[in-house]
Amino acid sequence: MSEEERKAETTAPQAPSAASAANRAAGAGESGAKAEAKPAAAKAQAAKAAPPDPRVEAAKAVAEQIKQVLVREFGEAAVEETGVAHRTPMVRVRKQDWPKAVEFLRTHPDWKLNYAECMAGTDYPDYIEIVLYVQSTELGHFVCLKTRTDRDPAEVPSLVASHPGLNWEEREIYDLLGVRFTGHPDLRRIMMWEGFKGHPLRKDYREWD
Amino acid sequence: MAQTEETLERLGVPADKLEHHRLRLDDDPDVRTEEMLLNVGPQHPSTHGVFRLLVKIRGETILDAEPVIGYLHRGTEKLAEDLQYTQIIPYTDRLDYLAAMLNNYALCHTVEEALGLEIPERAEYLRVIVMELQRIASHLLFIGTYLLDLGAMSPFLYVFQERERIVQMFNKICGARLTYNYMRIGGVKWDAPPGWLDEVRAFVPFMKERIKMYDDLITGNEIFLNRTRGIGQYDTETALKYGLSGINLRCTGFAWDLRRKKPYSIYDRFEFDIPVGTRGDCFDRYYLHLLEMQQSLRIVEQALDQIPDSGPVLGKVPKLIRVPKGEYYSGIEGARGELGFYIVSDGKDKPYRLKIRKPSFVNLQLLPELLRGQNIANLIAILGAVDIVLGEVDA
Amino acid sequence: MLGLAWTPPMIAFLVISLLILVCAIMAISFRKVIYMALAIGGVFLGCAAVYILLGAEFVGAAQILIYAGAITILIMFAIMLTNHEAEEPPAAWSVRNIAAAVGCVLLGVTLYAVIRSQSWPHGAAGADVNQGQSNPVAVGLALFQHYTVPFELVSLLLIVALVGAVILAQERKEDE
Amino acid sequence: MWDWQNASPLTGLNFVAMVVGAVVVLAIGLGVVTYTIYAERKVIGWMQGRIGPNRVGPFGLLQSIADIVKLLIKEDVVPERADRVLFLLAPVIAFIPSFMVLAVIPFSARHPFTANLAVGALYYIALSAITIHGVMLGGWASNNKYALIGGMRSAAQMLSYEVPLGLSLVGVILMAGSLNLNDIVEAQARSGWWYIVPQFLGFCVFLVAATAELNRTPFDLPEAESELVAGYHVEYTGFRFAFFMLTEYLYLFAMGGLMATLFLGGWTGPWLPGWLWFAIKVFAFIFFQFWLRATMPRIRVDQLMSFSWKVLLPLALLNLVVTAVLKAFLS
Repeated sequence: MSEEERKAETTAPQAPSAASAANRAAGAGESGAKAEAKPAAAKAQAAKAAPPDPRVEAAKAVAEQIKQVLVREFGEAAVEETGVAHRTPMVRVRKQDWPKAVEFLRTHPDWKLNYAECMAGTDYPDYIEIVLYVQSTELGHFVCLKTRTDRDPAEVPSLVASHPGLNWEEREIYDLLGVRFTGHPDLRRIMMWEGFKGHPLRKDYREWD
Repeated sequence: MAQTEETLERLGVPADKLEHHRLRLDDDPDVRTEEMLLNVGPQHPSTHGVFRLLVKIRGETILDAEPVIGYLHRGTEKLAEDLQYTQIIPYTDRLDYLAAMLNNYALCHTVEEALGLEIPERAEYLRVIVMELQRIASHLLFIGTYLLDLGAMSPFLYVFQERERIVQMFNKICGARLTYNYMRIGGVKWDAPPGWLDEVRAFVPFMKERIKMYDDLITGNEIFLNRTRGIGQYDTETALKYGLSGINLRCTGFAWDLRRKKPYSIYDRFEFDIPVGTRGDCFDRYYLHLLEMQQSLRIVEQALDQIPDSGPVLGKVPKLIRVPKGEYYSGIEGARGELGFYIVSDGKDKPYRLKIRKPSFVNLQLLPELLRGQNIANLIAILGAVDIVLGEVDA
Repeated sequence: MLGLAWTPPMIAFLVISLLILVCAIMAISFRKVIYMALAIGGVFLGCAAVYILLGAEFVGAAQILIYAGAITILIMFAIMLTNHEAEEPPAAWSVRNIAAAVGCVLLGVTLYAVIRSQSWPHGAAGADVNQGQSNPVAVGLALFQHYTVPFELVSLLLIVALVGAVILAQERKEDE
Repeated sequence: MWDWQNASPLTGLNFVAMVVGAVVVLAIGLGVVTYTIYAERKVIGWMQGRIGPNRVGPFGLLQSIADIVKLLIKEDVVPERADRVLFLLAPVIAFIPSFMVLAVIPFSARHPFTANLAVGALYYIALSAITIHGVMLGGWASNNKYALIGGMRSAAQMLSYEVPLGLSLVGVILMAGSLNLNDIVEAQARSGWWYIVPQFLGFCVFLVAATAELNRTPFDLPEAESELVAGYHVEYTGFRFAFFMLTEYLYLFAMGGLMATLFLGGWTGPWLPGWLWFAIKVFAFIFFQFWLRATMPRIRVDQLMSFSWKVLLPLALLNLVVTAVLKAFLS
């Protein structure tokens, strides 16, 4: 990645990224994407209204493709939202279909999202969101999958069956955010001690209650 | 060490709280087993920190194991929610305290990605140099402690000699020996002092010599081979399922290095190889550390040749960093695997949510699988080779 | 006094004998198995001391090596590796115990009578039973010159026992 | 000078002389142990590129003494759930034989404090087996799992290695025709070569088995600090702990003496006085042990056992057979 490109992009949230998997997925050559990114970013500086970043657009397209695949398998209601998380294709799946969808994408020959990189939970005012960044080591896709649950009771089906490596991540989310993962083989607190009250990463957690 | 349950009983912990542990002894009164629960840790010389491993053993064979963590939990993620982005950097130093530079960078990198910042050329090179030196220092310590775990005392003291040189160089560049707080969003805090780069240049051949020495001293040792060959073996599929990263993944022969697979910073300008193992056993994991140090030296050498002589080291960064609303994740190749930061921003100067993808934490999960059916002496060999840093596991 | 010659060896013998008896009584009266094993070790050591006192230091050293060392360790191993009640039930007077006690007393009386009725070779002090050779040499010569065939037979028997033990252990391992 | 060695040991003056001799040997033993520990720390420090003790006294010479004083004035802690009697007894059981074996080591040609025992070599092997009881009971009585495993390992290891150790001696005994350590030294002097040359195989077996018997690297499993924290003496403090350490280092010294006696011609050697030759040979052994400790990782417990039974024992037997056959043909 050359230096001039960096100079071209300073404000818009579209820093020169690593070879985004999304680009490859969309078939857009990396260099091509960059070449387009330059004038795009330059314009972005001139006029505040940022024209669409091609990489973001590509990611959106990928998200749409995933949605197609999932809808074909699980029905229209399974996918609640598609979009983009920064420059990563994002698909939000209905809670009930969450493990099935993840497992489906893990084995799907076109996607093979076999490597769970990061799982996180975030407490929003009205819901808790579980985010899973998955990578296909073979095909290079990098996708952000999401699901949502109510805050109370917070309950999401567990992914441990398809990704055993998420065992502790789910325990951590249970511990710190209070999301109960149904079907988890060993759902106990992991960071806090047994008998600890509350879930500290919730926004409404107060220590001295 | 009395049995856990007994201890808890004696301390007056009610019986229903004993649910705390998954492992329990077969308390069928008719079956007289020789099973016992052994607490390895939380204070144990080979757990590399405050880490407890509850193992169920029969004789010296491990039937099952349960890692118990959280003794070092400081709630970094929660703390970060009340800190401005620059203020978070010192906290990252304390995650994997053996590779603080890499942690610094991982956070800065994610924020820079989010902001789309321009990083000055010289800063990028300085970052790469300190990161690779840090990787060497961290790998050195792995080799030392691993050999110490296996009962060889000297390598542990040898590695500190080289590490000391690296730490001294870090001290010169940022004034700290362990928690550097060197990187800033948009560059690095200080330029290299005069003569510093020459010092690094002089270090490279010295380090190459020493790597050769370790290779001679350790790699061919019959006892060492006997204790690590074929121990703690797993295949690529298992590694991917468990989300392992770094050397724990590469030892299975799977060339997955984020510096190549998702190049960040200026790693695409350097020539280096991704050493991979062949069997996925403890020996491979040890040996990859040696090989990776060589590759890191190669990168340092190239960076020293390419680095511009002068220039700014901190880009144009607003005083108050506000990350645009959105979600950002980026991972880098840390010393122990993929070190990622996931940031949810609501457009303020503090993250709404910060999640750290901690390589040690993820890598440690495979441990019970590896330990089942092993001899208790292999426990240490396997645990040591997973290469955890408890500051990171517990965050 | 008491018809004994109060020479130092005799005093030593009496002290050692007393120790052996005390250890033996402790061995059967302790409630904890591990203490019993330790007391038996004491008995073995005492016997070794008696051998040495009699000038048979080779037998004494062998006694320490094999009985006080190896056998006692094996007993302790067996005790530590197996589950057992830490406390044995207290002894009670039952018909069986009384019968055993009577039997023991009778056995003691018989042994005493037999020993006393024998006429023991009363070698003068310093009698050269070894024909001028040191103890181990004499033992070796006796074993290989006069008792070659019995010695070899015993060796064979022991090897058969060893092989048998190995086979038994092997079979049990396969069962598991 | 009375010939007290051949006199009856239980007459008045000789008894006093024996007590005095024992005290002197104990003092020598303690002195040697003190400075063996100091030397170990210095030598390993040097091998590892650091300084070693240098604060207490000139060159840190008083370091070990300071450590001993510290250990002696420490509180004697007995764990609450330990078997009190055995816990207190175990260091004693371990220590006494380690001191007793020194009785037969011939320190020099004129050996006023060495028992001229006809079964010296056997005596050594027999008594060192008693120490295992102390180690094992100490581990068991601590009521600590690490200590128990350490004690068990220790006992298993010492028992297994006693067999090849004993067999490796037999070759030497066959050549010398005596179990008496003094006779063995003299036989070497007469034959004109140290037994390390004709008994080289036996020497190798002895060296490995002795290292294992001493629980030193790479066979230091009983006290593997990275696995068992410190093995059988993990619960011991103060002077009871010191007793275990003392036992270990006394055996190191005694084993060095045994090796020097059996394989390196004991006190014999040109020019220098006998005791100095003996000291040099013993220290060579001790230095070798330090060297091993600075170099080797630890062997695994199952490998340790199979090594004893499958490698050392056959080698020792081979050595025995070859020696016997050669002796039969040559004489």
